[in-house]
Amino acid sequence: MSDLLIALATLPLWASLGCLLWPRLADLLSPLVALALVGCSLLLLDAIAATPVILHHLGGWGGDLGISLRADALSALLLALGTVVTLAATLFARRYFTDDQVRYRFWPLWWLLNGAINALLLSADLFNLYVTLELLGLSAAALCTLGKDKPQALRAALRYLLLGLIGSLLYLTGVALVYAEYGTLAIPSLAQQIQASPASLTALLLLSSGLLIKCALLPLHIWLPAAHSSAPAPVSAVLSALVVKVTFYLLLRLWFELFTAVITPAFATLIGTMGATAVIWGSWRALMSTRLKLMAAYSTVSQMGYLFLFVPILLALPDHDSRALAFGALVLFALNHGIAKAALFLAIGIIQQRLGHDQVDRINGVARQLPVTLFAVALAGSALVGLPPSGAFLAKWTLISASLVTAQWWWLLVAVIGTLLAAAYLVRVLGAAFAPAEPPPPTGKQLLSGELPALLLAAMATLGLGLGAAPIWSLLAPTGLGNIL
Amino acid sequence: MSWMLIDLTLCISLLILAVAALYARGLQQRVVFFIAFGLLCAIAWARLNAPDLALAEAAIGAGLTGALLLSALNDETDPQPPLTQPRLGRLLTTAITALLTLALCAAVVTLFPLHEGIAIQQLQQQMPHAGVVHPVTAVLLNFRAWDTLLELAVLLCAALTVLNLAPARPVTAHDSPLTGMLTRILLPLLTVTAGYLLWTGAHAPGGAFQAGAVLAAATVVLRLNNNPGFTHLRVGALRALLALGLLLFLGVGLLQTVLGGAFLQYPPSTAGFLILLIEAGAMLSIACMLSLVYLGGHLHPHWPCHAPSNGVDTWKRHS
Amino acid sequence: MTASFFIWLAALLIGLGTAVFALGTLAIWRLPDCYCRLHALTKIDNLGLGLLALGLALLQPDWIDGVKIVTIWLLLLCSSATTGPLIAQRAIEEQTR
Amino acid sequence: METTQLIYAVTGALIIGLGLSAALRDEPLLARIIAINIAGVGVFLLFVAIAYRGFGQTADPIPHALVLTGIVVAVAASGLAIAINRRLHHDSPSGDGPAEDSSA
Repeated sequence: MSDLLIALATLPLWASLGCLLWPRLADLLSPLVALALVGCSLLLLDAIAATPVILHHLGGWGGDLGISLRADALSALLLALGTVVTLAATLFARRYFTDDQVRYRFWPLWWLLNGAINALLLSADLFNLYVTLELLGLSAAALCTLGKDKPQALRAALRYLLLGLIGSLLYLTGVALVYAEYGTLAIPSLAQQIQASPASLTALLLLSSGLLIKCALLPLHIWLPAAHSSAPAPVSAVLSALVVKVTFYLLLRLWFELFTAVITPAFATLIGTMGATAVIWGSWRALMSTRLKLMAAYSTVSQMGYLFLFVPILLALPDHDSRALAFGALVLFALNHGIAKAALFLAIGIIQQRLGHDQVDRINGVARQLPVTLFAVALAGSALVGLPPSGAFLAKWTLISASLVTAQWWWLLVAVIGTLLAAAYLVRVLGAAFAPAEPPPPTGKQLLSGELPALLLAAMATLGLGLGAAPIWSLLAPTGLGNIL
Repeated sequence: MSWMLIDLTLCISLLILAVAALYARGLQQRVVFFIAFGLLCAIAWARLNAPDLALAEAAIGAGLTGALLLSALNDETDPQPPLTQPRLGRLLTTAITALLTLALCAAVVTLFPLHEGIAIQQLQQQMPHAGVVHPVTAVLLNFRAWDTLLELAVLLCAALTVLNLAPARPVTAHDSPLTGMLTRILLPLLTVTAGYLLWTGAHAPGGAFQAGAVLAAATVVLRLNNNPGFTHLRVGALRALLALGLLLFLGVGLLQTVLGGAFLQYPPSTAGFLILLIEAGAMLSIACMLSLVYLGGHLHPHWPCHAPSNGVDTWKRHS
Repeated sequence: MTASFFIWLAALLIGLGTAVFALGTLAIWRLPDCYCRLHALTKIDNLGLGLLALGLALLQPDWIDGVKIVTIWLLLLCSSATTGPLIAQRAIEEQTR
Repeated sequence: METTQLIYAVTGALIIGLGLSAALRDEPLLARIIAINIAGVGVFLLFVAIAYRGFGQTADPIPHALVLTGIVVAVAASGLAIAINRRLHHDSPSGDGPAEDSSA
């Protein structure tokens, strides 16, 4: 079973080296590796259902000296999300980069980014997480520089890189404090030791603020729209669907596994308030934005905000069962957003290539040219808004009922306003696309097989997650998340 | 008492140099102050019994980063955009940073005295099985080898992007007899030093990163003297050189896994040899990557591949 | 007898070296232009460091460490002999431009 | 020993603060890279101070290894940032305005 962990952590690195050494084989190699990774993650889910926590001590040292890889239900689910999205984006990228040289440059960096995501989700060591965060930030910025609109993309990548570096510095400072106070970096061992103390509190603040920058929670989101909207489409998909999400995953681990003794309701309310502002402000900006990709990027800001709404509610819920329910909803929401947003970005990528632009007011009638893609946009959009069959519907429903149970009715208001705004920006796009106007002449290449990944992802978000919600809950129930559940 | 005097002097000079490097008027002055800051820091670390870090900071932190910044000065010659941050925002960020710093200082004061951690106790028990005698190398390449492996991936990512993006740094060649002589003295010395650092890492301060940095310095010296260096390397060879370190590391890591052990576990009898092997590969890759980071990319018009490009993004079109 | 003589000699050399360093730093600060400062700088490099190195070499219990220290000084002589003229050359270029 | 640790650790904390506040100002890129690097050195100093075990005593090697990793990562990041900046200046030497829609 620990072979699965090794495979998930190292296979992307092997793939990166393979793509670097034999560029011409990369187009063939990448889908195979992506497929293998999906297989591994599904097997891992299966294994997790039997044994809730799988540990692998790298180098055979274990304990507090070495580094361990660890998978539990939460990380296994996110790994599954990551590998599925990566597979779709990999298939898409083969068609998307028409220039050979650009594609040869793309693949090694792509697999490094993927390796960083997997390594982060599997790591059980605070400093190792810092290295994975740096690999994540650097490879993400490196991939952003491959964007078509050069100066724009480069500027966005630079800003992304610098803010990411500041975030990792804050994180590293927190790690130094934790090591000084507790003498170890291993998360399982720290989870049993951390007590409320001045150093722990400061460490929590530093770690959280560093990760919040990377997570793009308002008002630390300034880098996200530019970076996510100017990157190549498959990269945007992974950035929005996975990269911000894995930093959020790390925050969950910190708050609910490591620093449970330190975290206070006031802190949680502050986080929740920031999340609420992000929900409304992000949706508003998405509604106002003139470009499709920018709209999708701002939508990410707002959807990330929802995830933070869960934090004060989770902390306030009285008993184990209701917490487990709310936590399952949180994970479901994250998975739903990941898949739907990836589908949306891929679909927008197709529209952009077909029309040569992604201006919202000039896409009239594009549905007649790209019916499959626009269907994917509609499906993904309904999953993002949270229409009934989708996972987001269940998640929002749980959020609302939990907020009423804990007498924090104001979160309900935020969720409703955010949903209405989301519906508004979606209707705006779909209305324009399905409008009966004469379509502009096509400028890009035809991409028939390129449309499939987006469609499949979108269908998965709307139908698959909604129907598969029950297994996710039951998978999460036994371990939940460390100390709080 | 006298040591405390030295400590205080060092720390105050460090703070002064940091302020100078951050707030001096011209960028050029700031870079020079930054280099001085790094070198002083190396002294402070030597004082704190961290010779490995002193070496690394002098070679990589102050040396290579300093050289990188100095050569980047030319990029920044055009007028800078005016301050776009609103006043309130600036005030707010300053206030938050000040608060955070205050909290950090307070927390640091409460930390001491430290008690011996669990990790260090386990380290002392396991040292005999590490395969090398020098504890820092043991931690880097055995106990926490996964960190080091990922760190090589970080370097690879930076080097690839540099190759993808930037034009080669315009090198002002110095063909004067003076620099020629210096090169003739320095090159063999640097190469020997790199080899020595690599070898000695097993039982004394040194190791792949310091050795790689020294080797990178040799490449830079070569390039400054108008020597072609990397341009004569074939593209395939360059790719292989970049991949070598990570490839060896991953391969050796899998050795024991096949036999049912853990990933990155070394057989106890050959641990020392395997670590040296990994370090040798890593040194070459590190030297290649670091010198690429300094020299800039596109030394090869055909990076990453010799295929005839349909040229949307090739650098050549711009120039 | 000889041991204490060496210690005194080393102290003298180190003191002299430090004095050269202090004077040189003052000179870099006070002197008007690049060439004069360069002059001061090379004095620090060669004379100041040489005196310090010799003094420290005398203090080493193992003779090989002393040799190492003196080697450092020799290497620095080489590099300062190269960089000094280069900086001066650059300064001349900038003036004539 | 504790006083020494304390002196260096507090210096490290102060340097982190100085570097961070400078890194968050709107400045030329090179200045921000310098600031981030200086803040990084501050963190490393904190680590090394924690690792110190007194005069003549072997220091804790674990933080040393961490810092060594950190130094290499820092130079990689600086090199990457400078490379992007270089290409940016080459592509659009004059157009230096802030990116469209970058600030919200």
